[in-house]
Amino acid sequence: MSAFWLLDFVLLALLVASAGVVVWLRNLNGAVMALSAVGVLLTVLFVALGAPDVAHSEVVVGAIALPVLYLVAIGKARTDVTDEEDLGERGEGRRVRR
Amino acid sequence: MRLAFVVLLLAVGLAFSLSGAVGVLRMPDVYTRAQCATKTVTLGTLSVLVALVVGEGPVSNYGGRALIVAVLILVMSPAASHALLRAAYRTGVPMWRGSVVDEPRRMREEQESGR
Amino acid sequence: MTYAYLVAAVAEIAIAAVLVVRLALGPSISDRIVALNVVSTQAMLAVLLFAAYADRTVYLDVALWLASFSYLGTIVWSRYLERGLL
Amino acid sequence: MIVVNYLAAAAVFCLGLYAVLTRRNIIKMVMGLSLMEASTYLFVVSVAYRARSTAPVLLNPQDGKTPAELAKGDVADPVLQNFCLTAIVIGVALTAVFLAVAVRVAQHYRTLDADKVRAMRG
Repeated sequence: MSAFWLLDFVLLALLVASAGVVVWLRNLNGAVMALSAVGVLLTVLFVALGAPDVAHSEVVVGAIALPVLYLVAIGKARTDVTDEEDLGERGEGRRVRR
Repeated sequence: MRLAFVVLLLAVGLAFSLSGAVGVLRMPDVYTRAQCATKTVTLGTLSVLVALVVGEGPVSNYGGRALIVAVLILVMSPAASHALLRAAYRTGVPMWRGSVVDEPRRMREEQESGR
Repeated sequence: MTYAYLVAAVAEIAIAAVLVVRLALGPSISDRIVALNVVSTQAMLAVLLFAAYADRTVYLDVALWLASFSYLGTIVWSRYLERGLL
Repeated sequence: MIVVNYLAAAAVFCLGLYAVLTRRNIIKMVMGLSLMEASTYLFVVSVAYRARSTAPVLLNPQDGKTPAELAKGDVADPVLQNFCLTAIVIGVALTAVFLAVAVRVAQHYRTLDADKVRAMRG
């Protein structure tokens, strides 16, 4: 087992852990951050597996575009959903009025 | 000889990155965490990039790209950290109990008491 | 020398494992953004070191994109925290 | 050794399926779908990889190198990587459509809970 497979295995373990964090977190904003971490780790994995073009599109889509889409959707849903329990934001530091 | 320099710089960079990661894990509030993340990880990153420049030569593809990334990190990292922490302060993320200096709050209170 | 690069890449990714813990249990979203930023930086270093190990210049662009987009993403998310994205 | 990649892809797929089946928040369900997409990309790129292969980009080698030296014996399968590229682009459009549907549900029913939406539907 060479060091390349060690890199592969560490990346896979982190990928599965980040996916577990996405499922486990109740806070929607935190889950979006974990999804972005999944995109970043998948990018390194694609480079290690010899697919730099796929890694290009994955870093743009998985690490930036997809979280921004989710954040826009959460922000638009927040204006309509009054129940904060629903968005999983009970323990968050909410916006300070000033 | 060059190999020894490269390995030494890689080891220094890894040590700084590890200390920054442990600081992010163990510090008590978001401001000290971001301080660890900015200073320590920037130093670790720069050490590894200098190792690439030493190992591959500054005019090769790898060394040149490492220099571009180094300039990018030196410019962008403080700006991003500052924007993030200003947003965190304005959204009311609490400070650690033991922290002693809160300049914006002190200035605001002085303004209100003087009026 | 190239093997040292590969070992360093493995170590950078192993350091990122510490940050995923902070990403999982950070109390506020700012902690998670800080951890995610450092994870992106470590991933960028790993890509750069892997490109030097594999001796392919094609991989280098990915590292550049990853670095620039991680900091851009941090600025975008701080703007989202402060004023809302729309 | 590449079998571990397949197992990890299966694990991420099962996590996404679990999120879709058990979570009540609609946006969390869409996140589960994104995880399933990510596992599909990982699986396809792992199928394209062969032992000790490199990227199938051999045009414009740097000075003093031939394309055969760049390949070092073997390259990964470019056809499956192109499939994966197309799947990523389609996947982000699919996620955008799902999120638009979720925002419409939130505007219409004033909640994001799938069970409450079903109850209000009657």
